[in-house]
Amino acid sequence: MIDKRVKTMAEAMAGIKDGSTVLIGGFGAVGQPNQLIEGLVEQGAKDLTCVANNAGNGHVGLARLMELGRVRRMICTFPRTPGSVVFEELYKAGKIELEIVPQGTLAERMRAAGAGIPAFYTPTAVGTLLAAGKETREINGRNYLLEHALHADVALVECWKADRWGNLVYNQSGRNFNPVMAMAAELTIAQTQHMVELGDLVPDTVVTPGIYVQRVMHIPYLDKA
Amino acid sequence: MIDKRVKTMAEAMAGIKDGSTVLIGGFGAVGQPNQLIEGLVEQGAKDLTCVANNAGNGHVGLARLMELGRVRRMICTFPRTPGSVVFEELYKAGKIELEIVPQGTLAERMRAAGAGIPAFYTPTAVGTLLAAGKETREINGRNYLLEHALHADVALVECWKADRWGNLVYNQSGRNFNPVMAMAAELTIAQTQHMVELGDLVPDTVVTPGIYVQRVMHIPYLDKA
Amino acid sequence: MPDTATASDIKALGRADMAARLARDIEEGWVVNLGIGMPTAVSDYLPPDKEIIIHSENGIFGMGPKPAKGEEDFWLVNAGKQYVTLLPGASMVHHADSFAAIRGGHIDLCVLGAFQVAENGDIANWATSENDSAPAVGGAMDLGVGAKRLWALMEHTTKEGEPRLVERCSYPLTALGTVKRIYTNLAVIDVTPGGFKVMEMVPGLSFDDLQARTGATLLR
Amino acid sequence: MPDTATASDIKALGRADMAARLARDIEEGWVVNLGIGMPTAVSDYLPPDKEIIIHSENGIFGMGPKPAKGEEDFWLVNAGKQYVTLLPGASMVHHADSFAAIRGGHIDLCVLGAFQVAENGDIANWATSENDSAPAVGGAMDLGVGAKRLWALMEHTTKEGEPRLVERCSYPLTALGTVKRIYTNLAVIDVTPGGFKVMEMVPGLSFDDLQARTGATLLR
Repeated sequence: MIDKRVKTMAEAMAGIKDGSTVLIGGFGAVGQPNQLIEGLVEQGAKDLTCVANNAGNGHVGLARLMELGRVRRMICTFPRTPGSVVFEELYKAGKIELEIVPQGTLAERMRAAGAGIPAFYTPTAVGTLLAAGKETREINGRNYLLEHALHADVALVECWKADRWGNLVYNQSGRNFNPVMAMAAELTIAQTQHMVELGDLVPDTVVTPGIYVQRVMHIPYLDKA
Repeated sequence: MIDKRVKTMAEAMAGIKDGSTVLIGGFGAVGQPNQLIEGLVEQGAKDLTCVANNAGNGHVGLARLMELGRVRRMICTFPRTPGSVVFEELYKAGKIELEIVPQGTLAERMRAAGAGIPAFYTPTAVGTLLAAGKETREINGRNYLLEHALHADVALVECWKADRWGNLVYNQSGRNFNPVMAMAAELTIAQTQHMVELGDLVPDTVVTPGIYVQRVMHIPYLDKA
Repeated sequence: MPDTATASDIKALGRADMAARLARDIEEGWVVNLGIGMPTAVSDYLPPDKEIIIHSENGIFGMGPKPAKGEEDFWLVNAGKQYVTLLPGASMVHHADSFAAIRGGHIDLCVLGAFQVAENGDIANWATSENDSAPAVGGAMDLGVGAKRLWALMEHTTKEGEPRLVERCSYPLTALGTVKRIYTNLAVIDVTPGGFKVMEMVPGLSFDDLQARTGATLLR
Repeated sequence: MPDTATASDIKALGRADMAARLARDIEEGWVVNLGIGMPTAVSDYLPPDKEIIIHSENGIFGMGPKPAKGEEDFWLVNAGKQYVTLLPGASMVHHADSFAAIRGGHIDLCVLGAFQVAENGDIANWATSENDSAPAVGGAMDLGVGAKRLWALMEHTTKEGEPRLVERCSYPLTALGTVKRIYTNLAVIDVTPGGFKVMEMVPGLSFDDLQARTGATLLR
């Protein structure tokens, strides 16, 4: 029997190594795997490269992981939010590296990793500071940048419903980065609001096929912020 | 009011020009927009480049279009099926051009066109006859081919349900190439088994957002071959 | 910059009126992405008799009006992380597919805020200096190159009176040569091959007044 | 090729037994793509006590057994366009996402039929000559490079007795150096860095018999 369900956070986090690249789903608070991030804080892996749209908020979750000195490098699109105080301090102090990636390029680099595409061309960021060091190529009279697949060791994702094969569906805009992150990592760990029986999800409506998910943990929480 | 529904085949086919590149959905008979293809036969456009997984069957639909001398060039993955007699005769007689593309590369080239990616690298077909004339590049120690986006003027797609905004869902394996073809064409025309009211499709379950579809025609037919 | 009209003469638009002015030019059936900040307010002024499909970079097509107090759905936010609603006909995709729509030219109009727009259509809206610590780009560079039409919505000058419409941007660029029109608190200006062309001015403002507040030559 | 054993001595496997032999080596939890032709039959011999996820290139994960007569769903076919069923837990994606799974290394095992396999792992299975008129590649080249394990399932020789296991393929290649194991009607052979290694032979067949039917040196 294929059973990807795990019962404890220790099982969920087992084997995450120092130096890992960790993808963290969510756009703002929505679709963010908060409990799994706390689990990673507990688990202890350090020297991490974390990939997320934002750079943490307040002093919990990703911000806490940074505050503990466990994040060597952030790859994100929008590190400056009102709550990103921990990141900004560490960054000013030179204690954390930052790679800013345009949002569409970030999403596509992860999809490419999942899809066996090592590199692709994009018009985004041509002629800007973020093109520095990147190869430019003219195709049909327009300039493009070469961007590379972004592979990861671990993805932490949040979903609405999951089954024991790891099939996932998301709720509304909770989908965001989660499906592409699930494709791009060797080890994808999902926290799900609802655990359902195998066969309860309609095949036509599954968003992330279970082949992309290694572990699922049932973590219901209040659906209000 | 946004209303992409058309009532007649003439409206559905209006404006398709000679010399167009036409994408035709379906994998075998499933998800193939048979009535729209017949509509194109009636409509009269010629000198077409047609893109489909197979190269027509019997003497109807795509095969009929070829038989009438209206297809200059086929782009497909698997032209040799027991029923592809028209194509094989034309091809042997040098009356039709053929571009064979590996199936995954074909699908990805259309997704790339829809996604604003002009070109990407793939490991598929490296070192084979189908790599002839294509740029090869080593990335992280492995060889890849450069493949270009495949844009089209028209896509003919088949779906299960549609609404007046052009949102589409597919039935089972009828999905196949249809969603990527809808993304890759300037003019996407869908035939739908069921026309539903706006709001009847659950937003989380829409597969092709209406932004990719210009015309929808309600064409119910028997759901058995 | 010289100031050739007194502030009291000029009926400069407030932020709400700027958003409303831009909203009037959005056509039925367009797929529209509204950037964070001032552009988001445009959705409050869409003509109720037209169907317009508002896209949010986090994967929503077909956003509706703000939810009523107490009716917020935690799982439904826009690019600015504000609660939104869905219209009948809405659909949801993941982030890579959302930006496929943007980069692939399937968005009819994108409205971005800007620090500066140049007369060649360059836009600078993400960083105020090359030495900016941790600048935040979000989806601006993708939107800047991908939409069929890019309109900028911004104050005509900085608080200090420095022009934001310039010959060449001094701030780091977001996208090159893609802005088609600019809506400011003072005017509507098209970016043409010849440069900035004034389409509309607020009451009380003369062409010379506007020129004096602008860092590049204006065309009538 | 010399023939050192009489046909009656050798208990060569029939096509069904070949499929069944291969099926025994598929592990629980694997995501498996079965090529068109002989490999498709492997699904009839999967161990009923193991959960195995069968993928079809047209976008299905989790295919089940053949439908009963009269129970066919027109909308549900596999890569060979045969009617199939879905298991509980099945899911459906479009063609680009299906091949993303293939090329991206998310398929644990792919089984392909082949004209020839070379001792360096090259496989030729799509065209019999460079001048083939309209050869049909389908998804074979993607499957050939993308799956974590590629196994070939084929007769050990052609009908004319020509070996299909060779030093170098003479037919146009499908993929380079990716075959890991070959199941034939006579043997199970691993493709190792040193060449073809015999893992198993049918009863009545000696190593020398097998070598005589093989176009490259076999390792014990």
